[in-house]
Formats: sequence, structure tokens, C-alpha cells
Amino acid sequence: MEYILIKVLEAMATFVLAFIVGMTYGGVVRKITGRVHNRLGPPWYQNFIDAFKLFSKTRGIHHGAMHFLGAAFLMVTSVVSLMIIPILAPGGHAWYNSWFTNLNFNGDLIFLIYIMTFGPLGMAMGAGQTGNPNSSIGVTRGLSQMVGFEIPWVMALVALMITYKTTSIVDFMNIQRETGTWLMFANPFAFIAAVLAMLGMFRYSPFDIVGAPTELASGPVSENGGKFLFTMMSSGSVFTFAKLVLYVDLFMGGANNLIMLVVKTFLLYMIPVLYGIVSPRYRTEQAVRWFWGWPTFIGLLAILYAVMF
Amino acid sequence: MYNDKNSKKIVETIQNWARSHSIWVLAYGTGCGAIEISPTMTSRYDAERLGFRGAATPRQADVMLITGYLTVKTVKRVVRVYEQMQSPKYVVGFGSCTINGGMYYDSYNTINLLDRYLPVDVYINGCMPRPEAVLAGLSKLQQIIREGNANGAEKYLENLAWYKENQRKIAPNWIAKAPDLNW
Amino acid sequence: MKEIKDKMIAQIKAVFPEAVNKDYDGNRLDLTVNKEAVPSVLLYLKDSMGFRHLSHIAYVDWIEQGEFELVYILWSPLDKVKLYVHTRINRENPVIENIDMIWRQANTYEREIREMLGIEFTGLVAPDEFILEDWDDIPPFRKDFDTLEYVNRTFWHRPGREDAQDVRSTISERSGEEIPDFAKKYSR
Amino acid sequence: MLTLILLLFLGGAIVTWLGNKLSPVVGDLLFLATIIIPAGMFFTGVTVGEVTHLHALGLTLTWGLTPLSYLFSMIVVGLGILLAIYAVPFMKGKQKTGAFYFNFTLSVMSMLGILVSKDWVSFFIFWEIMTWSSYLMVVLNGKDVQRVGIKYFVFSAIGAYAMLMAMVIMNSQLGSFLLADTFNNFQHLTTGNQILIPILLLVAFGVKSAMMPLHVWAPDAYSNAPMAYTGLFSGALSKMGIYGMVLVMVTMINQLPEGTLIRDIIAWIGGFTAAAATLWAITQDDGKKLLAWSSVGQMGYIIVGVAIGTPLAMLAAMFLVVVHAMFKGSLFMVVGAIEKQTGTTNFTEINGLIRKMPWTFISALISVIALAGIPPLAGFVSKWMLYEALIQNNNYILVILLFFASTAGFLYCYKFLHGYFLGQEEPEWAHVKEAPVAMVIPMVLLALGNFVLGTFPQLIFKPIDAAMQFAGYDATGGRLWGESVLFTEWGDVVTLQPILYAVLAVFVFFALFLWFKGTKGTRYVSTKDISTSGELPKEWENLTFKVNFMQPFERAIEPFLKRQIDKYYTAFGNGMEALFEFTRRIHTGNGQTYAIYAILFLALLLLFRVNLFG
Repeated sequence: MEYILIKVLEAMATFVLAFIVGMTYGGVVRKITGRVHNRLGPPWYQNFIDAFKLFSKTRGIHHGAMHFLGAAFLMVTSVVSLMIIPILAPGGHAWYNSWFTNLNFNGDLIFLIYIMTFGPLGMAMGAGQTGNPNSSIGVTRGLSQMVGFEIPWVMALVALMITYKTTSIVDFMNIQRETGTWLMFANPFAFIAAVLAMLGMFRYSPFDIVGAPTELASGPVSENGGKFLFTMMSSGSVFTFAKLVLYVDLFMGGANNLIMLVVKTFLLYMIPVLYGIVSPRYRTEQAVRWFWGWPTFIGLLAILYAVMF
Repeated sequence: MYNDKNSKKIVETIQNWARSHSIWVLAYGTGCGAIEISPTMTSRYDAERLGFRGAATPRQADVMLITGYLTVKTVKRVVRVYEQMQSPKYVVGFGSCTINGGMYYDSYNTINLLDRYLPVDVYINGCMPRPEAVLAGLSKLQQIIREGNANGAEKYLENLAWYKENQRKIAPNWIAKAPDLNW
Repeated sequence: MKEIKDKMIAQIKAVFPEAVNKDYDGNRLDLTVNKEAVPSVLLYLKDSMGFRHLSHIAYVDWIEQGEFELVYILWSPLDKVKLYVHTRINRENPVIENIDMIWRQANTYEREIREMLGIEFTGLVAPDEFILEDWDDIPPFRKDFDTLEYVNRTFWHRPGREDAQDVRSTISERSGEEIPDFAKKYSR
Repeated sequence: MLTLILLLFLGGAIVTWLGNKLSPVVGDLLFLATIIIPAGMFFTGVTVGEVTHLHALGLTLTWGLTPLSYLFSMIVVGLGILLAIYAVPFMKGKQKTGAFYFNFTLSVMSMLGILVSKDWVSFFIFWEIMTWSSYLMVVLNGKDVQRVGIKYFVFSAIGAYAMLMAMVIMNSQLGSFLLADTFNNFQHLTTGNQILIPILLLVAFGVKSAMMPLHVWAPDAYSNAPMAYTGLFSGALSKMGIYGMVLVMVTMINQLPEGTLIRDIIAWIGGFTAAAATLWAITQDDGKKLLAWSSVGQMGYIIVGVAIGTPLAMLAAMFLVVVHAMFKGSLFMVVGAIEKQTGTTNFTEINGLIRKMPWTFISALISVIALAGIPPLAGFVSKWMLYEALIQNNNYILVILLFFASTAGFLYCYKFLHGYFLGQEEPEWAHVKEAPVAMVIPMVLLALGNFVLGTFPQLIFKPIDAAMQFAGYDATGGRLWGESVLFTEWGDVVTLQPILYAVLAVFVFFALFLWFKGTKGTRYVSTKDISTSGELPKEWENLTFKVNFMQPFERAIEPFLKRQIDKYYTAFGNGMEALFEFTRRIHTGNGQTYAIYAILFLALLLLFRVNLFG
């Protein structure tokens, strides 16, 4: 009982960490976008204010049970994938290191690929029940795009798996610690393919076809306000952080302490963000085909590299 | 403890502060004032530094900017959109058309007084107001929210019969068909 | 251009002797016909004379003469001639044949005219209100419709706005113009 | 005992048919009794390893139950019972109930017969009974018989003749019809026959399990049969092909030097089946067709697993055989319930049934999540094992193909749920009620089964392990799976229980959070009341996004969609028809197209054999 209680507390600590970092990143991204646009931009804590404001909305609507559960489904994905992904490297010896090993040994990469789709599907259900055509259009776009970027992403992961004969993320981190080489240097093609897939995964321009504010009125979330939007926003922040940590774990050797974690994830996060600021938006089929073009080719190279070396 | 009057007041103060610094704007841009919103939001005047941000749908929005004249047809949609927004919610009237009809004061199909149909929190004068004036108006709105006086939504609910009567005067059949208020 | 227009006039006159034509400079040509003849004239113009495009249907309220005027503006893409077909309708009983089987887009103009001027187009299929919703007064583009009176009745004026009144007499005094009689009759 | 059970089925089928002529109620009761009593006897009275000999017409038929066939017969019998309960309310008020009951019972009987057959003669007889009963089901409603029925018939005939060929060759060379003899003495065959026989058998089984070039009949046949039967059709009947394929794989192909190559080819065919069928499923606008294509796709996964044949892959395939029967059975039941209640199954016609048919929606939701392979439901277990097996077996490109297929599968999963249950509620469907209890309970039970198996797969792994040990594999318990734990030889682990609890905890916490925190001041508003530019949708307006639902994706895969294998067959068929027209001029005789197709195929095979191996 005590063990479970401690586990739950640790999980909550992880969640709070991810929430804070993810929200801050969101604000910083808005700030950076503003600076690139040659304006001041909002303060870095703007996302917290937004979230709090959404949380303290006094009235709202819902369209039925599935509309409720959509947000909960989304949260499941974020939290469970956060639990599975090791936040800190097993070799790090910071005093809080053991706090963040929640379910690290209970799932592996293939599990992660699948649990990451649980939320979008549930969210899609919620969006569908609202009856708003924009929501459904956004969902089909999102799912199509997912089929697009999943291929280079899986190719990168398979390349890693066949080189190191494991699918466990912890093992990958251990391998990087023991060899002293980050996997992004050990198999650069896999890293490039994964980063290209990441552009789609984070849904910044040119791949922001799901939200598409001007055409789809923010897509799947268009019927959500107040607490629903708050839940989705927090879930999105946590999920963003989880995905970044996954990339850091796989390709950049993980992080030994929180500062390194923040630095690495932030640097990685800047790739889709900066690419997005200066890009217009693709059409859906263009986006899908883009992912099946060069990124897939590089993914094939990664597998070839892994097989040959 | 939460029900204690003082703590409630403190919580409310914090909430109002957050509300005033995070205003998601739904621009109802049918009038000529819509052109003033672009410079207000983009690099030159950068309203985002004050916490303003565009909202895509009424469900997410906090404030509705009514940028210019409203015809009988559009006022119906405006009322509909307003009712779909989730409270606390605010209305900002742009330009003299919303205040007194402006140059369309004797047109058979533009309304003259917006505040007979919707509770307006802030009016911005001008034909059209420049972005500076818009920013000044929005700052005023922030100030009102911080003081806790921006209670248009409650006002609308309290005086619903009066508002509905005014709306029915220009759109008798439409009001009968519209569903209830939804918040 | 002149020859083309003359040839056209001759052709039209041959088929519709009662049509009155009026020539302008450039490529403009005017034609006045009876309201009964409008569909046949337009059909002939479209089918036999290359006026394939209907640009617009303009409408005028000649209140002093008790008539409405409709102007069908046609365009011949081959001859580069624009043709104005005028017709007058009695104001008391404003009914005319609709022509949206000749040009589909006429439907839109006719719906507008029906609402704004109150001219009935026989056989016009238009499911619901087009521009005006819930309108219960006389059509607003008739000259005997008093806008300000309607506004005073329907909307409100903000207190303190004293300039919300008719300024036409002031303006005409300032410029030294006489107000015509018909305008006096229908102004306040 | 086995004879008795099969005879009970057969007798029951006839009695039901006759009883249904007396009165529908008697027919219903007799039907349920016919299914449930022998099924109960099967569960209680039959022991694995029991062998019966039957002497008839100078032949000795040998029947008995192996662990492998026990696994499959559990699916047949279990699904049979649930679908029988479901079928009674489903068929109420419909035409040809007696024929339906007859064919249903006969199908169950013949499938059990196939599974207990220990010699090729009875195997073939039951195979033909199964084909015939399912064929009659496909053409039961009399719609599209020309197109659908003939297609199914031709392909079944191809399969049957291929099997007959293989049987005859084996008997002439080995002098025995017994399965065990043919498998054990496989090495005594000539080299040519050693390659020919497995290929013939694989064609026969591939037809039933809808393998890629032979799948054309499946989508039409699945969607044309009554929905109460399609669950059995897709869930159990197509698994007979897998059963045969497993037999061929583990006995014959393993003994061949070229075995690896054949395995690889079959695996790739399975992979293409999965991917292509998934893409086709996405383009369907009819729920029946969508599920039918999806069934073809899932069979592709199973074929990949069987063809790879490592313990892990086999485990995954067998597990998918079981859970596919469960979730696809449940989904076809859902479609049947919707068809029963609304009279149509087209996505573009139905909207927003979620509030009208909540239990149907819940079973559809759970089954669809299982189908998509999302943890913590049962589909994930087999997907995980299959991917691990493929990666460990160095099938890198194939694993990516399958990943693609399963990701693209989300699209049709969502399309299915959105098509029926989500979107705006229409006044047209306001009268729709939840399906009768007898229809809801089977589908909810199957859906819940997915939920349980997703976390406690050992319940099914135990019989699978027994079956695999019979097929010559080492015991996998504790090596590849444990109590709700999955392992691989690489040391990768997925522990399912903590994950289930984590998922449930987070889900319940946030659902409650939103419920309590979110409902304060929150009201329900109808789906007509949506934020689309302030415009109020009119009564007759339906804004749900349905038509061209996956158009962007369809555009992206346009080059693929142009290449439709049906077209090649049609071209081939047209060419053949011209040939037949020509032949008919020489031989006067009625040109039953399918018969000549089949004869021609036979002739081709003989020709092939004579030229190459003669």
C-alpha cells in the first residue's frame, strides 16, 4: 500500500514537472515567435495565465458523454507515455533521480508507439460527438498526417532496434552511457529521419493542418472551451514534453539531471518551432506525401546503415 | 476555508487578474473596423504582449470585438455567437457605428445602438478607431476586468427579457427558432 | 463599331418593329421595349444576336410617372457591344415575366428586385428571403419608403445626437439649389 | 461422442428447418437448442486426443481432436453460440429464416468437422459443406448474386480443386488419406510433388483466409451475407484457412529445403494483404464493406505471423486468431444491430446514434480500440508480439509495412465509429432505439472479452501453448509470456497489469475531474448547437462531415487506388469468357461460366505439372 502511495506521489511529481516545463516551453515558443516577427511577444508565463483563466471559466457546454471522455482519453496518453518514458538517465546520480522511474520498465518502444495513438483516437471520438464538421475534418487530417510521419519515425526506431537488439528505452540509454556515443552520431540517418518525423509530430507549420486556425477554426478542439480546453492544453503540454524526452532519451543519451534535461529538450524543441515559424501550411495530401518522400528514404538509409554496420 | 469570504475574494482577485491578462479575442469582422485589427495584433502594435490572442471559435473566446456597423442580419449572428461564448465574456464595440449608428444612422437595415441588444463593456470611439485607440480601449477593458466590473454576462442574464424583447423587435421569427442560451 | 451597331438595330427592328432604340457613343446601345415583349426580345438577342451574357438587371423607381423601370444589361462577347434593354412597369400592378430560364443568374437579381422594389416576377422560384429577413414594411427601395421614420420606429437614437435629422434642406439652402417638388413631397 | 455431436448438428439443422415451417417460434427454439446442446456437449464431453473411426462406402474416416484443432473449435463453438443467440432477434421478421438457421447450423457443424478430421477425405467433405453453406448464406438475400455469389463460388471452386489435386497426388504417391501419414511421409514424395502439394494446399487455404491475390471474393461476400452470420464468416470460417495453413506450414514446409523462401513469400503476401486491404477499407462508405476489408487486412497479419513461424510470431498469430474472432464478431454484430434498427448501413445516411444506442456504441468502441491494437486491449498483445517477432527475425521492411497498415488502420477505425455513432443527431433517426437485449449481450460480452484478454492474455496463451506444442514448438510459457507479462528473447518486457491500472487510474481521475469540475455551470447542448460562424443550422440541415470523409488521404494514396486487382481479374474473366464463347461454338453445351473456369484451372494445373515435373 505504502509502495503504491509512493509510486502515485512520484507519478504526480513527474506530471507536475512535465506540466510546468511543457507550459513554460509553450510560452517561450510564443515569445520566440514574437521576436521572430519583430515584436515583443507575450511573457514566458503567458500559457500559465491562459490555463488558469480557462480553468476559472464559470460556465460551459458539453455535447454528451463522449465529448467529456475525449479529454480524459487524451490525458491518458500523455500521462501514461510520460510514465513509460524514462525522464532521467539511469546512470545519473541526482538525489531525485529515482523519483522519475515510474513505469519505465513496464513498457517498450512498440508499446509507446501504440499508446501514443490512444489519446488522439479518443480525442477524435470527443471531437466527433460535438457534431461540428470542422472537428471531424481536423481529425481526419490529423490521422492522415499520423500515417504520414509514422513511417519515417518507425523506420528510425527499427534501425535502432536492429542495431542494438532491444526495444527497451532504458536499454538504449544504458547503451549510450556505456559506449559514450549518442545514438544520433551512431546512426545519423535514423536521427535525421526521426527529426523529420518530429516536424509532423509536433504539428507546427508547415504541418499544422489539424488545427489550421483560418480554415478549420482550430479543428478538433473547436467546440471545447473552459475546463475542457484547460485539460487539453495541459495534456498537450505534458505530451510535448514527453515526446521531447523520448527523443532525448533515444538519440541524445538521456539527461543526468534536470538542467541537462531542460537544455537538451529545449534545443531539440527549437527544430520544429523555428522551422515552423517561417513556413506556410501544406495541404494534407502534400504533407502525407512529403513524409513518404525524403524522410522515408532517409529512414531506409538508416535501416540499411543499421544492417550493414 | 474556500468558502470563507476573504479567501473567496482573494481567489476572485487572482482569477480576475488572470482573466485580464489572458484575453482571447473573437473578432466579428464584418464592418470596416476589421482592417484595424490586423495592425493591432501584428508587429506594429503587438497586442499579444498584453495577453491578447486570437480565438478560433466562440467556445474558446473571452471577448468579442464588434468591428463596425451591424445590419439586422448580422446582429442575429452576433447574438448567437455571443450566447455561444462561455462566461465570463466581454463585448467591445468598435467605432461610432456601434455607438450611435454613425453614418448609417438612418439606414433601414443597420442597428444604431448595440447596447440594446448585447451588454457592451467598452466602446471605442472613432470612425474608424486607429490601433492606438483600439489598444487604449482594450487596456480599459483589462482595467474593468481587474476591478471586477466587467460583468456583462451576468447583466445579460439578469436582463434577459429586456434584451430578448429588443432582439425580437428586429428579428421576430428568428428568435423563436433559436435554441436556448447556451453558455 | 458604328456599322455593327447599325446592322444590329436593323436586325432588331426587323423582328421587333415596336422597339425604340437610342444610340450612344462607343459600344453602347439602348433599346426600349414593352414589358410583354421582354422575354421574347431577350431570348432573340441571346440566341440569334450573340448577347450571351446578362451582366445585371438595374432598377429605377420613377415615382412621379408611376412606373418602375427595369434595365437588362447584356453583353455580346463577340461583337463587344453592350446592350441596355429598358422596360417600364406600372407601379400599381408591378408584374413581369421572369427570365431566369434564359439566364440562370437572373434569378439572383430578380429575387433582389422582388424584395427591394416589390416587383413580382411570374414563375420566379425563390425558396426564402434573400436579403431582407422578417421584413414587414413596404419594400425599402421604393421612393415613398421613409427610412428615417422607419429607423425611428424600429431602432433607437442615442440621446444627445441632435444631428439625427433630415439635413437635405440645409444642404440645398447652403448650395443655393432648389429642392424639386417630388423631393419635397417625399422628404420630411 | 464427436460423431454424436456432428450428427446432432446435422439432424438439428434439418429439424430446425422443418420446425421453422411449422412456426417461427418453434424454429427459433429448435435453432438455439441445436446450437447450444451439441456445443455444451462439446465443451463437457470431448477430450483432446480422442479418436473415432467411421467406416462408410469402403472408406475409413478418422475423427479426433488435437490441441490445435481444440483451440480453433473453441472459437467456432463459442462464436457460434453467441451469434446464435444474436441471430434469433436479428432474423425476426425477416425472410428465409429457416434457410438461415439451416445454413448457420451446417456451417458450425462443417467447421467442427474440418477441425476433427484426421483424414483428407472427411476434411474435404466438410470443407465442401462449409463452402456450400456459406455460399448459400452469401446469396441468401438474393442481392447481387450474379456478381458476389459467382465470385465467391469461383474462388472457392479454385481452392477446392487445388485441394482435391493435392489429395489425389498424396494418395496416389503415399497410399493413405490420413493427415498424419501424409505429413510424416512427406519426405517420400518426389521433389516436384514436395513443392507442388504445399502450394496447392496453400492456394486452397489462402482462398478461405482471403490471401492477397485470392481475396477478391471476401469483401463482397462478407458484406452480402446476413450480419448475424458474417461474424462467424469472418471470425471463424476464414480461420479454417489459417488452421490449414498452420498444418501445412509446420508439417510440410518445415521439411522443405526451400521452406524459408516459401515462408518469406507468404509473409510478404500477408503483409501486402494487410496494407492493401487497410487502404481499401479506408475508402469504403459502407460499414459492412469497411469491416469486410478490415477482416481481410487482419487475416494478412495472421498470415504474416503463421508464415514467419518463430514461436513468438506463431503465438502472436494464434492470439490474433482468437481476438480477431472476438472483436470482429462484436463489430459485425454492431453493424447488424444498426442495420436492424435503422435499415441501412451506409455511413452517409446515419448519424449520431451514440445517445440512442449506447451499449452498441460501447461495444463498438472497445472492439475498435482492440482492432486498432491500442493498449490496454487485446489487439495490442498480438501486434506487439508480431512486431517483436518480425524485428527479431530480421524482417525489417515487412515490419514497416505492417506498422503502416496498422497506423492507417486508425483511419478506418475512426471512420467506422464516426460514421455510425458520432456527428449531428438527426430528426430522421430520432425514433431509433437500442437493439434488443439478446443482441446487445453477445456483443458486449465479446467486447469485454477483448478488455480482459488485453491484460490477462495468459487465459488464451495456455491453450495456444498446448496447440503449439502439438505442432512441434517448445513450450513458450514463462519464456515468451507470463501472468499478464509479455517477454521476448531479447529481454524486452511489457507488463500489462500496471499499465492497465495506470490507464484506468488516469482515465477515471480526469473523467471525474471533468465531470465534477467541468459540469459546474455546464449544460448539455444538442449537436445542432455548434459554433459555426453564428449560423443556426436549419432543421433539415445536417452539417456532419461524411461524404468524402478520407479524401485528403485518398488523394495521397491515389496512385495505389488506381491499381485495383479486381480489374485484372475482370479483364482476365472477360478474356476467358471470349475463349468460352469460342469453345461453346465447338462444343454445344450450357456454358456455366464458373464450371468452365474451374475446369480450365484444373486443366492448367495438369498442364503445368506435366510440363515441369512430368
